[in-house]
Formats: sequence, structure tokens, C-alpha cells
Amino acid sequence: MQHNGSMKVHVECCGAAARWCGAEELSLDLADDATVETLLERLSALHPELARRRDRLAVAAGETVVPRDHKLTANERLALIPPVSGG
Amino acid sequence: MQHNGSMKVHVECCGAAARWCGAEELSLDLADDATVETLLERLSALHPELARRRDRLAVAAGETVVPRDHKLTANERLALIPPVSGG
Amino acid sequence: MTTGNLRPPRLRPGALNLAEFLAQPAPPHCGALAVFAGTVRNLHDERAVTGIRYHAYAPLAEKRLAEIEEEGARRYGVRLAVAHAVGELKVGEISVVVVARAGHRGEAFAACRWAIDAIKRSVPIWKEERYADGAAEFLEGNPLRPVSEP
Amino acid sequence: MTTGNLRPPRLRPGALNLAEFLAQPAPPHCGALAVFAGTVRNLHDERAVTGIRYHAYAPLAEKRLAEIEEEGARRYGVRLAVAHAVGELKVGEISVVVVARAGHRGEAFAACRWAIDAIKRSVPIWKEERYADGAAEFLEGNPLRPVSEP
Repeated sequence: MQHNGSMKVHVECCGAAARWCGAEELSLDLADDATVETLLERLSALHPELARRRDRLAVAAGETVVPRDHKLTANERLALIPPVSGG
Repeated sequence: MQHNGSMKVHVECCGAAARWCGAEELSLDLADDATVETLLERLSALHPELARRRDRLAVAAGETVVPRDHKLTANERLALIPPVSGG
Repeated sequence: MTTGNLRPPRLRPGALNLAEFLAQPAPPHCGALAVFAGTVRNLHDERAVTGIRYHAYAPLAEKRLAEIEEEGARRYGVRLAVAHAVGELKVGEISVVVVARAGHRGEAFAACRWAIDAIKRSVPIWKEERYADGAAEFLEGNPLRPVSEP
Repeated sequence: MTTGNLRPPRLRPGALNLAEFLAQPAPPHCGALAVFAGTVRNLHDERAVTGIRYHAYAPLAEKRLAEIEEEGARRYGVRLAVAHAVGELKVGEISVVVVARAGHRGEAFAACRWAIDAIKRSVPIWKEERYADGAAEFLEGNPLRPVSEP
């Protein structure tokens, strides 16, 4: 649903990001010109643990890592990728 | 059997050394002051393929690599170790 | 997800079984097989670990694991297969496997080493360690980087 | 022969079975397992190879393989197990195995690489290649050297 120039996006909080944000999945209303940067701004304002790692996070849409200036679209599904520790 | 100042030694010809010497095992009579060097001298005189690699051979007695000046003893069992190619 | 047509997924629930990755006969032109397996250790920074829960962002993790196989094959001229576990693993269980088959040992070792390093830096997977005292913590980790780095 | 009390011999008739070397569970303090296996290739200097007969001077070969395990453990702080086949092997069969278990991957890879290089330079074993045209030839090889070299 898009109205009044805003849109909903869905965020999967991967790994420790689920703890920092207090949820595995979030849905947010953002202005319809929002970018990845806008999203990180919003989340960082709410979640200090996330804010601390903001420069070390990646954001993915599906199989693709998207840059900070990626324009979000209505109902887009994104993933917050904290620093990785596999192996 | 040792007589007239000579002794018998037994040589296992490993790997390609069996081809160079024409046998897997040899028994030789050597002077009783013979060394590994004496043995190699004798075999090299007879077997040109061995002579060509003389500086690249090792000689072992049991589990031990013996130096060129190792004094042979009567009935000693030695092994001729050509350049190795395992793996 | 970028899984090959008939091959098993590269991201799998539960501990990996190394034997499964080695069952295939060696291709006749390959003289060298190098394998790396990572297992759960019982200690981390001197703290007693009882197990690790591996989390992954599956769509990208699968794609990156496939890219690592392709990039390794391209760089080193080898056949590479990689897999990573997700979910709960106990101490001693296998979390990651790299198998490199090559003509000679130099490329096999180089590709195997490169691939495990690439997995650790380029695949969105996270370790949540479980400790003997009941606590659980995510390791801090390193920012995600592209597969195609040295 | 220097075989350990209960462990199988390091020099064995016929092709090696890799699974046998990996069946043991990982020690709890070891997070890394690096494995190398050498297999018989179908080509050598562009000549079609049908198999290899491995010859060994067993007393010294067994001793040297044991020394390689000890020296590798000492140098890299790892657990090392090595084995080499003797006798007839076909293309694709495994002639040599090195298994290194270590706390972390750096030592595991380093020890594995060192051990296979040490086997090739320090163990009295010889390859007699069988060719498609019926001929058989020993490879030229390198002079035997001590285990304790870089």
C-alpha cells in the first residue's frame, strides 16, 4: 500500500542484527524516495548497537548486495548483513 | 664365510637400481676393509646406468642411511636407494 | 537460489559429512586432492564452548558459495566443491568443507586455501557460540566483502 | 619396522581408502582439518598412463613416514597422519594420504603441505609407470634427503 508519498519495506535482520534491532523481521514505512541510506538512518536512530556497526553493515535485496544509494521500492524485501563470521 | 681377507655382502637393488644392476639382489665378495665407496666402485664398474647416477644414490643398512665411508661388515645387508619418486 | 541442477545444496542444515564429499572417484587427469574441513572447537578465547549455531542469509550465501567454486576454478584451474552447515552443531562436528581436485598439488592447496578464506570473508554466515555457562553470543565478525578479491 | 603399537602400517599394499583416515572424530580442541591425497593420473608428459607400480624400501620408508609425522607435529603443533601405497595402482586410485588436524587452518595447511613435500623428498619409494603402449618405466626422481629439512 502506498499513500501520502510513503511506502512499506520489509527488513530481515540477519545474525546478531536480530538482537540489535529486537526482531528477526521488521516492516517500516519510509518516504517513497527512500534509499538504503535512509533505512540505515532510521534503524540506527532506534538501535544503538546497530548504529555502532553502521559502517560495517551490508544490505542485500535477494541475492544482491545493494549500495547505500540504492532506491528502495514499495514492499521491497531487504536483508541487514552484519559483519560475517562463517567457517 | 670370510677367508683370505675377503667377505660377502648382500645388496638389495631398489626401484630402478634392479634394472641397472640386472637383479633385485646381489651378493658380492669384497675386501674385508671395504666401505660403501668400495661397493659403489665395484657396481659402477659393471653397470654404466648405475655409474651415471652414482652421486645421486643413497645406501641404507636396515633403517639407516649410511655414509660413503661406512665400513662394511661380513654378511651385511645393504640397500641401494636410487633417486626417489614417491607421492 | 543458485543451486546446480543435480548437485546437493551448498548450504545444509546440520553437521556436514566429509565422506560424502570424497565419495566421487578422482577425475583421471587430476593427481591431487586437497581438502579442508572446519570443525567446532571446545574453546574460544579460553571460554568453554559447547556448540555453535550457524545462521545464514540463504539466498546470498548459496549464490556466494557457488561463485567461490566458479572463481576458484577460474583462478587455479581446479575443480572446487564447497559446502557450509547451518543450524546447531556440537563440538567436533564439521561446519564447512572445501574440496579441490587439480592436476598437481600446488594448485590444489592454493585453491583450497583461497576458498576457505573467501568463505570466511564473502559469505553471509554467522557463528552464535554456546558456552558451558549457558550464555550464547554472536562473534563480532568482519564486514562482508565480494568474492573476487585476492 | 617402526609401526606404532596399534596403528595400521603407514606403508600399505594397494590403493589407500581416504575414508578410513577421516573416520576418527575431530579432537575437541582442533578446529581445522587439512587433507592431501595423491592419485594416479592418466597422463605424464603427454604419454597415456594406465597405472603405476609403487616400489618401496620398506624398513627405511616406514621409519621415514613415522619421522615425518613426528617432525610435522613438532614444527606446526598439529596431529599428522601419513600413509603411502605400494604395489599396483590404477588411474584415479589413491597412492598417498596426509591428514593434519590443528587448532586453526594456517597450521593445518602448512603442515599438510610440508608433509607431502617431505614424503616426496625423504621416503624411499619409486614410481614405475605403465603406459598404454605396454611399456613400463621408472621415473627419474630426486636424491633421497633427510626428513629434517625446510
